[in-house]
Amino acid sequence: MTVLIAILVVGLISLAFGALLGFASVKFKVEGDPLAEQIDAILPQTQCGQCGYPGCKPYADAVANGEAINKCAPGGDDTIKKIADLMGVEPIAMDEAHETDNTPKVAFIIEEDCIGCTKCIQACPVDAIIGTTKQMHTIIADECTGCDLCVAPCPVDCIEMRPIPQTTRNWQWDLANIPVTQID
Amino acid sequence: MNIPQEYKDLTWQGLWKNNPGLVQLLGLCPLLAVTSTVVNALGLGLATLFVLVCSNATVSVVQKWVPKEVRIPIFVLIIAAFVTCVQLLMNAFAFSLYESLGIFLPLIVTNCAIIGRAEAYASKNPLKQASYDGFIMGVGFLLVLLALGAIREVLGQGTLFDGADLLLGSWAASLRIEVFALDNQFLLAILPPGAFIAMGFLIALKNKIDASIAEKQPKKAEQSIERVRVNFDS
Amino acid sequence: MAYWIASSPHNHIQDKTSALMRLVIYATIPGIIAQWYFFGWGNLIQIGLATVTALIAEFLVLSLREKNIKEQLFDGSAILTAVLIGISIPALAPWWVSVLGALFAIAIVKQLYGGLGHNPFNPAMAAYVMLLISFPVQMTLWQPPLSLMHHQLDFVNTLSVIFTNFTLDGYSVEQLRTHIDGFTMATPLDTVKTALTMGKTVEEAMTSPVIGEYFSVGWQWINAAFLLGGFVLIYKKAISWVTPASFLASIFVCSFIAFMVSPDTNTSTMFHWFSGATMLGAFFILTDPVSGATSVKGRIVFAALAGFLVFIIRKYGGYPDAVAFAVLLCNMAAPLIDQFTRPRTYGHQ
Amino acid sequence: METVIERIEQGRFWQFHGGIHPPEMKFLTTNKPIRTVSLPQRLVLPIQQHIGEAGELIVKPGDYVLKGQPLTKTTVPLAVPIHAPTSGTIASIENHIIAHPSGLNEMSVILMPDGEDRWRERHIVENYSQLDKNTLVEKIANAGIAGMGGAGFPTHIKVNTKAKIDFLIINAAECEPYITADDLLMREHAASVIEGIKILDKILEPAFILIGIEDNKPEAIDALNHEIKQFDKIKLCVVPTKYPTGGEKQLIKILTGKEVPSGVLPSSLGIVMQNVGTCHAIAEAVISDTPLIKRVVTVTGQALEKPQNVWALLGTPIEHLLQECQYPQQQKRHIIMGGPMMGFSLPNTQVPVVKTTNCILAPSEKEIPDANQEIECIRCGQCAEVCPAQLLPQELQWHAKAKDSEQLTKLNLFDCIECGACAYVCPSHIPLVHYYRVSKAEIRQQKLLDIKAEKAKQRFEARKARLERDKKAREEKHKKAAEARRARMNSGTEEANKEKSAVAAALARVQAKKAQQSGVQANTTNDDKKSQVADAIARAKAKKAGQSAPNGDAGDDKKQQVAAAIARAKAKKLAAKEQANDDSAEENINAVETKPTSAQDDKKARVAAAVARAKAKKLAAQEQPSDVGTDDTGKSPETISSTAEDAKKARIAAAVAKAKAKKLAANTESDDQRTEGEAEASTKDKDDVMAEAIVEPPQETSTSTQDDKKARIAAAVAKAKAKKLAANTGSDDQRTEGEAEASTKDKAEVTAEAVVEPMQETSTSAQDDKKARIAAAVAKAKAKKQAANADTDVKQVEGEAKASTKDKTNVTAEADVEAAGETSTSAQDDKKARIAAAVAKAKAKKLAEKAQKDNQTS
Amino acid sequence: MKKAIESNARILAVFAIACTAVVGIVNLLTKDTINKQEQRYLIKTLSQIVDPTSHDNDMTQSCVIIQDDTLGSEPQKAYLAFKGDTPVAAAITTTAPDGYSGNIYLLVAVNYQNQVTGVRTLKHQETPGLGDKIETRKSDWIFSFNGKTIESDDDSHWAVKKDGGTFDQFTGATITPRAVVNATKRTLLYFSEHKQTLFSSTQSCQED
Repeated sequence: MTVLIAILVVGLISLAFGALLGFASVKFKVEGDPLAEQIDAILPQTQCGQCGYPGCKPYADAVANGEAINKCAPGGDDTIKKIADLMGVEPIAMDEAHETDNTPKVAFIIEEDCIGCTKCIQACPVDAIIGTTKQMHTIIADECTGCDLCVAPCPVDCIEMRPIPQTTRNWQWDLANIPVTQID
Repeated sequence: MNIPQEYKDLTWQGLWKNNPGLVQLLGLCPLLAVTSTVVNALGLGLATLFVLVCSNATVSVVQKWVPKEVRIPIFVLIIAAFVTCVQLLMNAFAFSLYESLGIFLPLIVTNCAIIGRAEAYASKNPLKQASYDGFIMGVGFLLVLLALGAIREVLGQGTLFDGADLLLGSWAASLRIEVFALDNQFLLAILPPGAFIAMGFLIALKNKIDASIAEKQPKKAEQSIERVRVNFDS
Repeated sequence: MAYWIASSPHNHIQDKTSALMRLVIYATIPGIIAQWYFFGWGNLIQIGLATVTALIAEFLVLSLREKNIKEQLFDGSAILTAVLIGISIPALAPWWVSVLGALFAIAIVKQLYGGLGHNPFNPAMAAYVMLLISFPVQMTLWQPPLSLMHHQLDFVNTLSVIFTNFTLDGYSVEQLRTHIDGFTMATPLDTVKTALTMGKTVEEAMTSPVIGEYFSVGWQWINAAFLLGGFVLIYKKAISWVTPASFLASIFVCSFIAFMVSPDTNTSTMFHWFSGATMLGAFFILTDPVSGATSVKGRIVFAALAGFLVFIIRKYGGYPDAVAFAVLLCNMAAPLIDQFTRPRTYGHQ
Repeated sequence: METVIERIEQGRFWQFHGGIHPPEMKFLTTNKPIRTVSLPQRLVLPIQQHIGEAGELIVKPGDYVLKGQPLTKTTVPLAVPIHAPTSGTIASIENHIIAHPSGLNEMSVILMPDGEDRWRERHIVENYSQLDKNTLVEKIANAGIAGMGGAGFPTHIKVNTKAKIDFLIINAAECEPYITADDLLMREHAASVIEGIKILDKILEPAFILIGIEDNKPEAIDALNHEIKQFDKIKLCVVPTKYPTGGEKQLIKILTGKEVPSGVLPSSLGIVMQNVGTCHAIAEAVISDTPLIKRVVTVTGQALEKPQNVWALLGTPIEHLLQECQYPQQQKRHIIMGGPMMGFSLPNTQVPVVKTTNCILAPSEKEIPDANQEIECIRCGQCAEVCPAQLLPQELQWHAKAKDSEQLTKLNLFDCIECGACAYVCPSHIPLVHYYRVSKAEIRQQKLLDIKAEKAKQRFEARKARLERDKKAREEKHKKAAEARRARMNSGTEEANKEKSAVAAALARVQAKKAQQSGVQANTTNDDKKSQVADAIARAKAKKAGQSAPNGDAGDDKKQQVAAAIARAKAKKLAAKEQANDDSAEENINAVETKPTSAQDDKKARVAAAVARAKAKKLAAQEQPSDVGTDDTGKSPETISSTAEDAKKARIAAAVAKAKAKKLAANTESDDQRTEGEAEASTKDKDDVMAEAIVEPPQETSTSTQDDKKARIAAAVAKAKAKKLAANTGSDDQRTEGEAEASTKDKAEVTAEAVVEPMQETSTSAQDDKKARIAAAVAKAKAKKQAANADTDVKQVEGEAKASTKDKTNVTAEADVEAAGETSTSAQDDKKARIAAAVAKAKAKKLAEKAQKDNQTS
Repeated sequence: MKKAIESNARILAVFAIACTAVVGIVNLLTKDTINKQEQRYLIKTLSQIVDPTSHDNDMTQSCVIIQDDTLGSEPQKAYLAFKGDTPVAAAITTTAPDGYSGNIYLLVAVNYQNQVTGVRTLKHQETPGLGDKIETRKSDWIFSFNGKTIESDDDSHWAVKKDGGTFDQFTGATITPRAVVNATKRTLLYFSEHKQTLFSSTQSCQED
């Protein structure tokens, strides 16, 4: 008898809670993926495609869905650490297939070599190259993310990635690397 | 012997790489509470192992009919049912064991290791693999419990398998090993703080071993990656 | 010719952390002398054992961690920890108690948390608590002051007790502690606590021989000696006066209120101040900068909380003294206290 | 406000939190008057010596300037001009190390004094009180005055505030140890300082003027007291000595009890602060029309034999001042610009004195010993006790080490004034301030990067949207076009039928290609188009055959061309192979030369040229440039450009010439004899080229831009290949030499051809352009492959390089041949060309693989 | 939405009912065995502290519920032993509320002459290694009660040695033995006062 009552009670309770869960699943359905947005905010937005995804947002989506977090070469270990913090996982080392050299660079067009083919313009993910067919192209250095996607398409190899020069304004107090004059 | 790779992987995962005790850190509550002696650890470990196998198998069987929204309550129901059955059966047929493990048994219901496996593995895999996963995870958990129990028992009381007769019958009384005679018990080892400290050392040891294994492994050959163009050629 | 590049400021006071540590060690000397006077050679031997163990442990862990051993081994912090452990444990405790304590303090409490400056708990007190809960028997075996003992202990006999549990004449610690009338003597705090649990009044409890004329034979003077050492530290600006003042004031307030409410079941403030490890805690333990709060306001709160806890635990807890527990609990609260007692930055509301 | 004055009159002041009492060490220099130093041999004037923007240069090297003459002009409000400190000649304008902790170089004017010290014309103002505010501000601005206390904020901005000013505070605290520059200035020029204050009074009209001075300068206090006797408005506030009383915020707190809110200028509280040095400079500027060209600098430290305050011209190298004060030559030099608390060490004594330089400190090693080893923080909290900004230095330090910029900002890192008090007292010797500086720089940088990332994201999104739109539009258009065509084809006209057949043909072609891939030969089709495919196959085979013996038996015109190309290619290959044997190489080259001249097809020639050039570059990469070559390079372009009529062509020719010159230069070695010989050879070549370049223009018929482009593309292709090869080649010297010679010759012809081609081209259709690009793409693709294959084993590499060169030559030749040979300009042709190219490519790959295999087996 | 609610509710209910049913069935199947086991255990314990030869009834059957504050706040059970109709002894459960970590549950057997025949710890959470010496498994300290009687409420012998009594405290732990001694003492006092009513009581503690 007690067993039957127990079964009945548990059955009814679960009926009620099942209904509640069903209701909640419809009512509070989360649209979109806020996690992906947060990851996207961490990524450096170079849109370089080195992660194997066409742009930072797609990679963010992929990470939110379980892709490895160590594929953002421009972001480097810093970005990995931040994503790991966000996702609550252990930070892992940069994927070996990705270059880890993430010194900030900016593209530079050697103008005398440029033939005006517009290939780099098509490659640039952030429209940081101006120029038109048969005209020499120029990089808007401020907009350039240093993704180096324009380097490969150039038929005349006139695009170089140049490290951003150090000035007193962006100097990072690296006392160890001051050029000290050795007199003798 | 031709064991499919899948089972090898599962074994490796359960026993070492993804050990529920040392890596997933699931079910710490019973793990730390009952491991004051090897025998206690063995008892709880076996009970957990049994429940884990049963619940994994059941969850795997019913996975098709379980909708996403109510999966957790259903898993909990299944596990709770198994635990209660185990408790009742133990009470009926292994009373002395029930006496010494009784209060820990209900803890298994809330042992996250079990619901964790149900959710992470059993609910997505076929019966055979799920059962095996439950078994091997249970064994992994049991081993950690035993290790912890052994450390604490030796440090705390200087013995091993003390009280084995309660669990295994009177013949087991002869299993008791007096490692060294202590005038005074080292209470810290027996008390829960000792469990935490010992657990910490176990985890550290595992990480150390992993690190040295990783060091020994030759570096993977550098592979180049295909860059994806952010182009929309079409 | 080489140019030397450094970041400003270029000049610097010539103080060093190790010098600070050494000063604190020196300041414990009056207290140690008092202990020696009342309890014999036991604590000196314990300090020696703990120091040797601490240095060995520090050396081993530092070399495992591949740290600069030369710099860090003798920075004084390990020795200070060992001295504090040696002072705290009962004079006649077996040798392995202080060895285990020092080992635990250095290897686990200090180095496993990252070494000097990173340990959230005071190593000496954490070790003391570990010993207390692991070996309650040994850790509560305080002998009565020498003047009350009817077996005199010289250095060799003390060594013998510590290493073999028996004097050369075959007396055990238990026998040494037994009063002529057959009562085992404990510390004054323990005595009073036992008396109170038996339903006696404080007045009655105070008749025990270990209490003596005022608060407690020996202990009052040991505390006074630590107080003296504390004043030296304050004078030398090695510690801030805020912490001990707040701690003692807090004990005063709690015990005074309790005493006012029920003088029969509560001991006086002076008893609280001058028995147990109160002064040692106030000037040498709570002022440990690593595990304490940092800002002035934070230190006041930190020490006041410790004082309150000492009173509560002494009154309601299972162990007679409470300084170690109070310190550990406050260590835990220190980051939180720091969080809420941040000073207002110049130019901010 | 009354209460403030009352308190001050009673001599009671407020206090700021913390502070320290480092040894003052001012006795080294306080007892000696300010000395004027001799004129240095040169002056280095960084064009920016203040916070803000640099002015615009208005002098150029070689100019003669008078003393006080401005060297830059201001175009934006935050710019401050600089002036010539003495008369002399501008030697150069170059990057020179500046007075900055980084030791980086920035644009500076180097002035060589003539020793005459001739002033420009000056307008002495007797009575400045008649001048209006704006004139005064303008005078200050033109005199180039920027805050002389250390920060260097442009003074004219500071005094030109709109806010109502209650207090003008004159900062005479000079709290840093060692420094006595302001002290001495006040003692010796108290009147001038007070004049400056009065000018400021006129501009700002404050309610009160407070002079904050520390009580360790009794003589200066006396001197000022003497001067201000009759001015009630000026209050001399003698405050207790404590570091950093001289900090702007700290002094404001001491004198007025007010705290400047974080991130706000004091003027919002009705307070303006000026340094005494600045006051003196203002007086000089307004009254005697003397711009800021010199300042008092304390040169001190126990390493010096004669520490003293000096009047130093701006731009004087520190070396000069140290010599004047007798700095002994010692092994280890520690020289600090500024005081010991906030100054920075100099990596070099060529650093010039600038407007903010108040002290040069050369301590002995005993005085300021090497920093102790940093040990772990024990949270003693002493740093927090001395922090004048009431920060928590130890917590900041942890977060700085952990690079937790969020926490750092939350703990108000940016309120840190970097006074160094915390690091001064730290018993663990942690360089706290350094950690903060690094963190501050990083956070600032990160903020910029964040902004940039946000912008990049927006631009990326915008671009994506645009491309999406374009794609849709294009699809729409295609759909419409397809519909239209279908309608047309179904209309049954003759044209429609033709179109249908064309489509059928295309399909057939595709099939043919497939068949070909599986090994089936399809050589007997009637279809015109299919025959072309067959041709391609035949050609491919011919090529294979050609590897054993050249053949010219194909009747087809096109095939002939192909054969020619093959022959050429082989010739080159041989040339490359038998580098040591000059004769044979020459022979081959001659053989090649004869054909292109008669062929109508220029493109082939171009390709050949490209190949040749490529090789040349490769070689170039191996060699070191020499002087002779460089000279040549310099000359040749000039000559050409002066003679050529057509600007564009001339440019091309010039480029070619330059390239060659460079190459040659690269080829030459230090061995003199050989260098000479080569130089001659190259000169000859160049002559040829020039001749051609000059001759051609008249013959030109087409001036379309396409031609230009094609040439460029060809060049690009060549370059690409060159790079590839460069990667493959080893460093064997002997071989290199031989190759160098051979390639030089090749180049000569080739470039000639390249230049000739564009002119002769008749087709101006866009298709050609495309084809060329395709060819280029093909070449590039292969280049990459080869590069990937390249091994470190030099020998194998050599073999491969040769093989691949062969293949490539063939292939590209074909691709180009086809394209060029085509007469029809219809779209179909274009397609065919592409298919052919694809076929060729496929084969090339096979060959390449084979070559590789061969190499490996061998 | 309605569909989601319905299906989820149905599925959850089905599982719940199934699981409960399984548990219920197991419960039914094991119920008797469990009872038997517990009974056997009880008898075993009782026989240790009350000489089985001294009585001829089934003690587990003659059980009464008693409620007294001196025995603890919850109702306690008393198992009575009779030889024929003569009351021989009683085993009373009692709670020592002042253990070191929580309640200590004891079973105290007293014969009709107010003499303790045995004490056993039923359940406790005392510190392992210190307070757990009240278990027979760890120490025979608990046997020191055997044969003890009490004279009056203020009998000074009924205390641990530290408090001046006759019972050993374990070294290092005073609280646990003190609690056990006091609880036993209270039970003894209760028994001596109430034994008449106790043995005449008919209130049974059998559930049905």
